[in-house]
Amino acid sequence: MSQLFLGVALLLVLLLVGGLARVLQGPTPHDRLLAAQLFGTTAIAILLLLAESSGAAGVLDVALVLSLLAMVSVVAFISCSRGRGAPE
Amino acid sequence: MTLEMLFDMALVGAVVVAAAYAINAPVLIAGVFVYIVFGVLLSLVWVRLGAPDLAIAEAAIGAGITGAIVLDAARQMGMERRRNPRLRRWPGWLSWAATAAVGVIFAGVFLTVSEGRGDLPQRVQAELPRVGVENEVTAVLLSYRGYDTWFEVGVLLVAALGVLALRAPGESPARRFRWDPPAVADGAADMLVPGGILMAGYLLWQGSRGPGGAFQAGAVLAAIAVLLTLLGRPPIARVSDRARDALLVVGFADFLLVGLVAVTLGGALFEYPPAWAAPMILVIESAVAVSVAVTLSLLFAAGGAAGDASEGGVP
Amino acid sequence: MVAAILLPMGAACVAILVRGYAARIALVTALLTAAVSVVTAIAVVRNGPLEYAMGGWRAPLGITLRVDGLSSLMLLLSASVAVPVFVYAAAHYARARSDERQGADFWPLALLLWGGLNGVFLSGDVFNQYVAVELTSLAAVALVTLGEGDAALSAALRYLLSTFAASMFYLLGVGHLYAVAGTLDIPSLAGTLEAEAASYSAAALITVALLFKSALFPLHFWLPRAHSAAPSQVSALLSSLVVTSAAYLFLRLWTTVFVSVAVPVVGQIIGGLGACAIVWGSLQALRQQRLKVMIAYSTVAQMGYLFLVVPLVTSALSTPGGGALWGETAWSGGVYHAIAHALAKAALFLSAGVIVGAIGTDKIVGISGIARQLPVATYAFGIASMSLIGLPPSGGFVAKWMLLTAAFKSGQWWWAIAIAAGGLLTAGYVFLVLGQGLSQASSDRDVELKSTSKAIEYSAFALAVAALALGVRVAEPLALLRVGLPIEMP
Amino acid sequence: MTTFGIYAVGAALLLTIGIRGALRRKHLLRRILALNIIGGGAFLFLVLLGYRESGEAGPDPVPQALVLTGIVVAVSISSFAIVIARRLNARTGRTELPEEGLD
Amino acid sequence: MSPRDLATVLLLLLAAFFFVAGVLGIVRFPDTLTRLHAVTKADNVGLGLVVFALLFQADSFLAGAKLVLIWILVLIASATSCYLIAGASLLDGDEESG
Repeated sequence: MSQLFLGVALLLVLLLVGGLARVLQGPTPHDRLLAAQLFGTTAIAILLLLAESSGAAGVLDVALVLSLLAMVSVVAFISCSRGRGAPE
Repeated sequence: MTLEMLFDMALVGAVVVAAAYAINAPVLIAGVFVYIVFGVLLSLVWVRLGAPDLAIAEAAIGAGITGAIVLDAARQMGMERRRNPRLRRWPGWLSWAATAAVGVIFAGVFLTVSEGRGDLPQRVQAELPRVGVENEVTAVLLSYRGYDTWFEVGVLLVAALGVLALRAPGESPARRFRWDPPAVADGAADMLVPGGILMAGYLLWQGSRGPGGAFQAGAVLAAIAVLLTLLGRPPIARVSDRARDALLVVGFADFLLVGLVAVTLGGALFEYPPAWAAPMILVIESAVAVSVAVTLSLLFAAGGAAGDASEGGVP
Repeated sequence: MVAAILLPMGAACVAILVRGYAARIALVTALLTAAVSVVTAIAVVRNGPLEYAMGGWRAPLGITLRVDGLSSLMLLLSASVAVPVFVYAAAHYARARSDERQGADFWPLALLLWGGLNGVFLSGDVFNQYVAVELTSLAAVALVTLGEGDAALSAALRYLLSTFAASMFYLLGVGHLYAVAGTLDIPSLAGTLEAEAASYSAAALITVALLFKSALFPLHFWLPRAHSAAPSQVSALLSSLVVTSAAYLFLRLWTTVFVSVAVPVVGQIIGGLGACAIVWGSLQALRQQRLKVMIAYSTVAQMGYLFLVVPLVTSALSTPGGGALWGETAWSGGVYHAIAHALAKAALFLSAGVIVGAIGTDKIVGISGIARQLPVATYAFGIASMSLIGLPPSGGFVAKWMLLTAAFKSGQWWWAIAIAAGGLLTAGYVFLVLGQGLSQASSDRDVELKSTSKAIEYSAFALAVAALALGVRVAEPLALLRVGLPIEMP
Repeated sequence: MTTFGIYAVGAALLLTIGIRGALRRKHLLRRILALNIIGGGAFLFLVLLGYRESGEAGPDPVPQALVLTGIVVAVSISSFAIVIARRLNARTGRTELPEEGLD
Repeated sequence: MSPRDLATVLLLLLAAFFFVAGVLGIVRFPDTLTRLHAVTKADNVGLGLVVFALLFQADSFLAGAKLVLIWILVLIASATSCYLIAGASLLDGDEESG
């Protein structure tokens, strides 16, 4: 069973590398952002699988932190280009 | 070749490819996105290598704070499409040869290193009952090498003071992002804020037994603060300058005070008596988490300068 | 001795909370810390090297602080530079109303810097040294940003990036040490390093990192900008203490941890870089038209002398009897030079600060006739220069004389050429300044001098006198230095 | 090749990529990213020291604690560097450090 | 193989399919909005399936609760992000610069 988890995790890592192409090609920043967002989810999935296959404590907490903060980068990008961070 | 190894190779490959692209991507913003992915991948590596404490820290700092800082900086410092200029001191082949040589030397040396020597891990474990925490990493950070960690909190304090010193006269270090975030984003943030605070509390409490601790908790709090800042409601603007200074310094000062209390109890500096060690460490960790959170969110919030050159120039 | 770290650090916390009283807090702390340093030195002379196990955990589990003669001298040095610099800064910020806010930012950072420096000097653990060095470096960069204008910003950034790279190399080197020895404690490391790839790699990485931080030629590129763009009181701290602390670590580690992997060729190369630094730095100083840039380049040159110690000591270690003949002389000469230079350099930057503050420019041509108007500052500049050149009876003279003796005794006469050439070139650039200053006031200065205060002028003077006194009272510092000599000379 | 070996080579590659990038790139942000990647390589090497191939003994916590400290130091330095770089950029429009001469 | 394990295997294979589809979509689809569509499928469904697959293996209530919580958090993040990206993308009219 743990081999299956690892196998799927391996597949996800490979998908991630393949998907980097979209980050690099763009063409708009939003495409890159979208791809980065997908990688966040993929990484969470990998973590869940690793947690199950290794049985190590704390791995789920890593996934929890990542999922909690998953939208920060997206909001950062959108608001940095829209909101302009004007000083007080 | 086992499946484990294939997975490790793929993961290392992904990390290396991401690192190379982060620096060399033709478009700056693409490199920055790949850099954020690099951070996430590194936290996967820490998990694989049995270091969940680091993985949590990396995830919280990378996804929450560094990501926002570099994206914001990239927005200001140009998202140019032209090939970025490089230094051309050496001819191409020579620089590649030098690069290859450096790589081979590093790899060669690293491969001669066997798994750790010495009996330090055993000693760490043997003395654990006297430390008052079960998580070995926390024990090293706050008890055995607590003095280092105190200095490290000092490093964060210096960074915060440096950023504060940079501001122009009369300028508030916290800026506001002026835009109308869609209600969806505000709503999501409203759900995440209590979630983040709970998570930080959990990590802080958990840190004495399992993966977690002051830095992780502080980083999660800071990430939530960054999110709110991005949505135009910077938490740091809510406190007075004095209160902010107090929050920045509380970790460093409290660490020192608890260390001195240990002296009055008859020990050396930072020598917590076994009976009191657990609560003392928790007191330190709570204060440190607060300072880490305020410092990191300040490092983000203070990024945009007055008289921002690109103000209004970028869509 | 732990108080030498705790006092400045604790005071920094208080100074952040009550910024209005920061200067007073800092001055009181400075005096207390200086007293602690003196007490520590006395204890070291009486009882030999001291140890303190932090957290009650003995090495290798915990971190042990150690103070021997060398550390104790360094503590004294940091105190004797910091006290006058703090007096200068306090007087400066009290007068210059425009700099009021800068003052509020200066004090906590300066106190943290001092605490970090003392942390470096007292630490007996390679990783703890790393954290302490990072604390000082970051505080130093933050202090540089207090300088004026874009030049200070870009200088600080260049400094920060260099120190960032150095920091990562250092950490990697520490990792190598842990890999080969399984401990981070310096005495335990000292005996265990074997001739294997990772040991050499550790030595190389840490060496490069420390050469970056101590600005040895050709890794000095960040220094002249950073040290000249900072406010003078900051330049004084940086140029005298911060670079010296990195060089201190270098000498400390090479004479303990890396002795077993030290190769004579490497010693010669580092000595060669030191010689290049002396010549190149002095030539650059000679070319400069701005006073503070000139003094900063002079730091590049003077750091070179410290690294001449390396070939002399390594050769002594591999020659039976060499230690007694020249090894110890070279060692003490190097340390003496570090101290004499630190005092003199702080004096130079402070007197430059007085002059620049009074005439409003730091162009060397602009200072003509300054001797009459600012006699104390000019004297301070002149006395400090004497030590820098190595004229008797200054501390610089004693140091250079010891280095020369060691060079001849070891048969490595070529280092003597560098030492002599450096002295001549130094004389060249300081006389350019002094000549200008002593010349008749030209009529082109119609601007009235801004008034300056006694405390400001005399703090520079005190430092210069200290550099001079080091040449008169030689026995005591050398005796202190000999307590717990880190190296066993054959 | 062992697991240790795979990650050791990875650490070496990260260091090499980072050093090359830091030396060849001039854009300040890229330079800061490159330095962080050097840091990643150094951290990876240290964590690897604590890794135990056999599952009996847990990993060595000491290098992990050192790396956590290292991460905090690196984050402090690089975010401070970015703040300075942005100030510089806002005031002068530069995205690079001036090449030669004292500014 | 127990029925629980069988369910896990099947769900995981299905999840893998969705992730492959998501990445293929983001690499091959012609414009931002269609790519967005692909990503949301992988995000929500792919991860959801992984979570369900692992729920069959979870040995404690806490672990199971964490899994579900992670999924919910990702759903929130994904919905918000996609909304923001879609909005920004429409506003900018897919221009190529930044």
